[in-house]
Amino acid sequence: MNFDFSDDQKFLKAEARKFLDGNAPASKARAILNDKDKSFDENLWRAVAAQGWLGAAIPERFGGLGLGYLELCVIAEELGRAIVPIPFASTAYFLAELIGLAGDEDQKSHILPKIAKGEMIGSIAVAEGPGVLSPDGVQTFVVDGKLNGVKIPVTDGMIAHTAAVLAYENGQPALFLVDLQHGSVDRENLDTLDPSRGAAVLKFNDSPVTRIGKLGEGWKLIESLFDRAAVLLAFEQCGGSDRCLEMARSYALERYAFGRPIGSYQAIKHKLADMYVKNEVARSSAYYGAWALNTDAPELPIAASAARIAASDAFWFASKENIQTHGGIGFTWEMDCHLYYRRSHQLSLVAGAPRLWKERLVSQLEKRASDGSI
Amino acid sequence: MNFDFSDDQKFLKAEARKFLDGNAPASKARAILNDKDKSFDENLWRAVAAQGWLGAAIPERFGGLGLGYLELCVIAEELGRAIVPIPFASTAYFLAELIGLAGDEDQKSHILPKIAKGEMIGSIAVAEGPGVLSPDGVQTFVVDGKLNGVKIPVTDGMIAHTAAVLAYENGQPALFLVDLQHGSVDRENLDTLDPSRGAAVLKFNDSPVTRIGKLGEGWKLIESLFDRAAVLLAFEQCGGSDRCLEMARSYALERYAFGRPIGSYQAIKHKLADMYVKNEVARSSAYYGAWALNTDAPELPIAASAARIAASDAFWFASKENIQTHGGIGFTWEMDCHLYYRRSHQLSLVAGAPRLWKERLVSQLEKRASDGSI
Amino acid sequence: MDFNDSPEDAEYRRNVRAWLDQNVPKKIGSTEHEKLAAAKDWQAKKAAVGYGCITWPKEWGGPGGTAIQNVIFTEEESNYQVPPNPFRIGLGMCLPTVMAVGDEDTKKRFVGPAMRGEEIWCQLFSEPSAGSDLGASRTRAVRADGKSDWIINGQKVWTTLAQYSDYGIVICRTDPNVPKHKGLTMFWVDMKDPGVKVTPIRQMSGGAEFNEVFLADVRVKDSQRLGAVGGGWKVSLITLMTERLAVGKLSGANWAQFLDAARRTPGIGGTPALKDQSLREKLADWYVQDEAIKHTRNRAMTAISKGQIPGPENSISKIIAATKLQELSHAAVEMLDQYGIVSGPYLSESAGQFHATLLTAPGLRIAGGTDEILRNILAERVLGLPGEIRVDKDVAFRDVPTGR
Amino acid sequence: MDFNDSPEDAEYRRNVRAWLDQNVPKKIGSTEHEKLAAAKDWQAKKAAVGYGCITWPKEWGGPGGTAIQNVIFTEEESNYQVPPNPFRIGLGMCLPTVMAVGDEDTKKRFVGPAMRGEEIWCQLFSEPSAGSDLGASRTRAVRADGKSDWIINGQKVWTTLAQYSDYGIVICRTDPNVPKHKGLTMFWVDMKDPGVKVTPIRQMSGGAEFNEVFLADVRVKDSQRLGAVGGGWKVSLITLMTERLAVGKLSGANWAQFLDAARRTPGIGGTPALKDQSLREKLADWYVQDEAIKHTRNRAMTAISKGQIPGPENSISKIIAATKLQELSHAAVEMLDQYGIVSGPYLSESAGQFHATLLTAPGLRIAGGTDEILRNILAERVLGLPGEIRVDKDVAFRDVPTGR
Repeated sequence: MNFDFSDDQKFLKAEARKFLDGNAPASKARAILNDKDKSFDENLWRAVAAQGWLGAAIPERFGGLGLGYLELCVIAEELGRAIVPIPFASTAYFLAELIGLAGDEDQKSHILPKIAKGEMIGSIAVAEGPGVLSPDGVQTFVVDGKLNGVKIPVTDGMIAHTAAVLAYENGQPALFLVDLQHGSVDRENLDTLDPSRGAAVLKFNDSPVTRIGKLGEGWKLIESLFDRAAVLLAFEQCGGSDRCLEMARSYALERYAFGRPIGSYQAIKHKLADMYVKNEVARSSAYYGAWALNTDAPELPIAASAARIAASDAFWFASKENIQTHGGIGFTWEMDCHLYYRRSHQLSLVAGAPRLWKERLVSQLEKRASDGSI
Repeated sequence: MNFDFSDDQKFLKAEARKFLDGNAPASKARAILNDKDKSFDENLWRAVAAQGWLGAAIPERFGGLGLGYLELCVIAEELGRAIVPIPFASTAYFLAELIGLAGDEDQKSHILPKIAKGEMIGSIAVAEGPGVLSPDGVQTFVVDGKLNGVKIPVTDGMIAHTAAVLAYENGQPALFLVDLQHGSVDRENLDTLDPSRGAAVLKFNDSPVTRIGKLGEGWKLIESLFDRAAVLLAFEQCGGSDRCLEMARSYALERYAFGRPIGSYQAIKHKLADMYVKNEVARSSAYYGAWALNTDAPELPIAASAARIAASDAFWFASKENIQTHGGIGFTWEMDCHLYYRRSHQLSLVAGAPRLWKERLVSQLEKRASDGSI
Repeated sequence: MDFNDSPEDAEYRRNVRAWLDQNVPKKIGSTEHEKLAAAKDWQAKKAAVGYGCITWPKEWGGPGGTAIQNVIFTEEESNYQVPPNPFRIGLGMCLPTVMAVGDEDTKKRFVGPAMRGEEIWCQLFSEPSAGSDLGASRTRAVRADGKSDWIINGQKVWTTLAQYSDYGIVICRTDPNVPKHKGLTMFWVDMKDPGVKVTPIRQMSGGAEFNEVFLADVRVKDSQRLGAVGGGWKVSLITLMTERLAVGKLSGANWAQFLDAARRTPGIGGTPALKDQSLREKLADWYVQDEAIKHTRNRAMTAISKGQIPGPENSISKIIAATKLQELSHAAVEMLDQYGIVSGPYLSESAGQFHATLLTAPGLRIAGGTDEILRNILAERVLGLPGEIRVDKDVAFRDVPTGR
Repeated sequence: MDFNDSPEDAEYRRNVRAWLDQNVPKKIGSTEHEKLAAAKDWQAKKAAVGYGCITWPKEWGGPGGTAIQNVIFTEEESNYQVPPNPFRIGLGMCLPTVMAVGDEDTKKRFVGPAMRGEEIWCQLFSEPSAGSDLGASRTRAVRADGKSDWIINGQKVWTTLAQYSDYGIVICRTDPNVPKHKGLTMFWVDMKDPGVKVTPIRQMSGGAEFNEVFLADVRVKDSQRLGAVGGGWKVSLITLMTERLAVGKLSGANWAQFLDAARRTPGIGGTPALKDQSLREKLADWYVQDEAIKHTRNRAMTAISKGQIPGPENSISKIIAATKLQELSHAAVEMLDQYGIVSGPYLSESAGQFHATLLTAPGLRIAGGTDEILRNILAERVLGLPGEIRVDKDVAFRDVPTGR
């Protein structure tokens, strides 16, 4: 029994932190927030790509480092801690994972090396407006290899080279690859709650596509893909919420009221203890998700759901109570607190809201209960 | 604008408290709890009846005091504070209210004077087992004036003289009066979570009945009746949760840890502040319910729902955190804390669980939203 | 228990309504300048007929009305589109303080113009290192050499309306060698003094309703002192006490907007989100809280109308409302699912309100007393639990430990 | 990251399993007396082959096994019906303390018999006015006139297993004239001494797992002292430290039982309650919490197996689990609607468990460290936030303010 990362993985994590401490302070996210015209930090993106992290879980024969998912998880945690303003998740957790999961040899050898080198930014286009997308709600169609429809919002849609799009062909759902630089694709920038992570409306007008995976298996594929992404996102969320606790703790020790540190008052002590408990719940759940992802265990859907639920809850709590701990200065634009508050929403929504994952989890538990396997 | 009780009503409340402080200490409820053979305190019941409180809202021509609902509300609050082990609610809030609401002249003149004098204990028999009773679930039928079926649980069913029973006649729901002393009625004692308030299983075998109100209006009548009872029960709950706060406060001032009162630690201060806030939310909601009940306002269903939701939440919170504030001694049998913890469940379940009332409230709000009246 | 007006109050309401119908300004203007001018005109008009400061005594030019009359006027006025109100801090807090401790000349000079909307006031209390702990104010006032004048230096923060204000009341440390509460003194300052610099504070929501105010060698006469030297703490308690009288309502998205949005948003399984029992239960809770705040205020008004002083109602309401606004807006954004990240013009008006509330709610839990301070107030003042152990009470202010 | 046993651990597990198959007792008995005898036999049998105290060093008759081997044995043993375990306090806390501070004679006399299940121990720490605040113990030990013996008088409370115990370790005040933590001394006492009286405490649930222990003129030799005179506080920290090693799991109704009950209980509108999205969300939360506790324990075991000392995992788990048990059982009872008031034989087995949990959960939030104390521990020991301001540290114990 060994429920921990290896020393090599911990070393990679420490190196990643060192690199990001130097190259990705919160001011990078703030700069994107302040600049209406930018939705990511291109220099940081290149620097991160140069570390090879995008290819951490991509096999060596496709130009990756071929390390594995546990390595990608520790990197994700550090990226989340630094709330990097780059399209890492869209590219590595979504597009690369999708290709690895269901792409054919041709798609793999075409796309994965580019991703590993940082030459291709990916994105995933599923949503078509407010609320939960149901099979009946999809209004994006492929006929004769041409895609028509509107996807909104598409995270990183303004800067991505390639999108994977959920659409119907012959009345059956599937995922399709689209070159977003093709003239048939209209992109419009969307303002976002977390402006350090941009998004777009994508309009497809007879855009040429190629299918990934089998026709009819689009929903199943999205679910498998989202399970995998959920684990990786959970590590980003853990990194973010741990950072919030650190910020709150430092401030509580430095800030005095009535002649003593505010961290000496139980209202603050217990608030931070609650943060710590939630963060540990998130961490333990994420670890189990990492194990399931790495071993391709049948427990993955349940483990991924639990990881996502716990991590979303922890980051929301930590980001809002971090502001509260800071008092007046906490809700000013100049402090970093709100960057994390915004990012906590970005991460908890980008792969579907936690309440959908609770539903997914309980459906699975119900199934297991009917099987008598609990 | 006058959103308060009158001086007369406050005087009545003060008198009720004085009476109950002398005649109904918590030891009365404890004695019933400790005595398997008793499910109410008969002496206390007679003493309360002698005060005339059972008839507070019964018109004078039927032997009541004819005071009104605001007076009954202040009495209810004091009864709840003293967690009296008597069938006051079943008799005054349910049976008397039902007769007043839908009884014919004959029923009124037969039953109300007996209730006002304390000669008749009433009960209401709706539930037929675990979970929410739906129209399809009712398995109690009246044919040719004879009732057959089983009701479980019926609060005060062992000691009541008369029950109002929800049953179907000719495929239509209605409420029926049954003499529980009739030989055709089998009663079996039920153990309860709050043994200071007893209950029974009632089995009806061709038991003779008379109908209250119109055939087909049973559900509507139950809803109106429960709205009225909900307001009165909310006052009992307010009384109980205020008492829990008082107990917690006294203990927090008297009990020392690490050389100072535990009430000087923010963990306890803020817990008690939260209790206070919830209790005030419950009180304000109950007052509005009292106004709606007293003026027979169309807002009653909404006001009653809000009162019941707020009061149930407050009493549950206050009763559990009162135990927590007491620490080790709080969960011993000898302390009164658990009497309130038990009673909080009895009161929040006896007229249907709070989650049903939330549903009822939102249905009403939806209706008003469709009407454009919000 | 009765929600109707008494006959006298009903008549008052009729008069108010008739007057408003006749007198509400047709034009408010669009620029900040125009709006300010319209606000001043409106206040002057109200003051002329006794609606300016309804509860103020006749002695000071008020009509000496009741708290209920004030509520009635506010209720009726809220049915009209009227100019913004930049006088609330001055009339609600600063001038009552001036009336309580100012000398006759000061009162004569300032009360009338403020009531008539001719001069705007702000309150210079909070500082970067004195937020919840107002008694730790560090802004210094020292005697000018050999004169009775004072020179003020320091920085204030979270000052509402400072950019429009003509005058402000400012709490200063005049003696750092005595315990903190004993070395404070209150003054009024001219906000147009060249030593006063006002800078807006940008909040996380993007808005900037508050200001930093820098005071550099601001010279004031000793006659600008409000209360005794070293008596500033007591004076500030008067100011803060009057704050409790103000009927505050936090603004933000409400349950009705949530219900409306839930009806139109697809939920789990494609049916409207409003079918979701979890959201329905939350809606019920929010409705109950909103109504309870309203009824709690009605109970307070009843008490005030019977001559009682206001209790902790505002603290209760603020604790409930601020948290509720944060939870409601968070749930609403989550209800939009992936679309919840979208901001700006692609959002419906209601979704836009949820986003705005999500970003203002953190401030609401802090400004005007944090959740934690308010719980302490309820625990100590209402429940009578012991105060915090104070390490800063009996030492000279200069020796009190400080962080940043 | 790997959930499988190492080859060595896998072999250990095989051996354990084979041994258990052969040796688990066929009969446990039904009376308390029979069960106790069966428990003693079982412990003796385990001790004889090195499964009695797996991690104890060879020096003291243990096999010197690893923490993981201990977990493996516990896991495997839990698959069998074995006698109850009245040794956990003695072997988990008392004897480790004896081994740490006792003299050679004491260790030789007691360690072996305890390990072999021949003698049962309890821990006499808490007192009516010293619960969370163990350092405030008032049970007095004074020197017998002119002798080196001690006479103990006082009352202990919340003593688990006292009624079965042969010996106990007791913390006493030997000097009330020095600050509280400096005047305590630890002893062992013979629980069969005529001055020791054990009375069960009835809990709100009806159960009585704890006792009050009255000590009246209990005479002990100075050789029964554990550690220095005045060193009792330090010794108690050793005892409590070993407690943190114990793998504790709070018992009560769980999410799977809730799911099962929700499937069979009519909900709003007559469909099964399990269709209710609000209950589904709660179920998801409870499942996540339960699993997180399990995984947190696995992380701790991994750390221990790498030679690290256990961290705050038990505090985290207890805070989550106790609150969850209370909320889950409350929700389950509410799900039954009016039927939720029913107790006793009319309840299904699962509903009975919910009721039982509802009545034991309040105690779980208190016993073994209240929610509030555990949060303080996490805040201070893990996060390094300041300790509470102590008014009782530098004064003589007799002068520390007390309430009831």
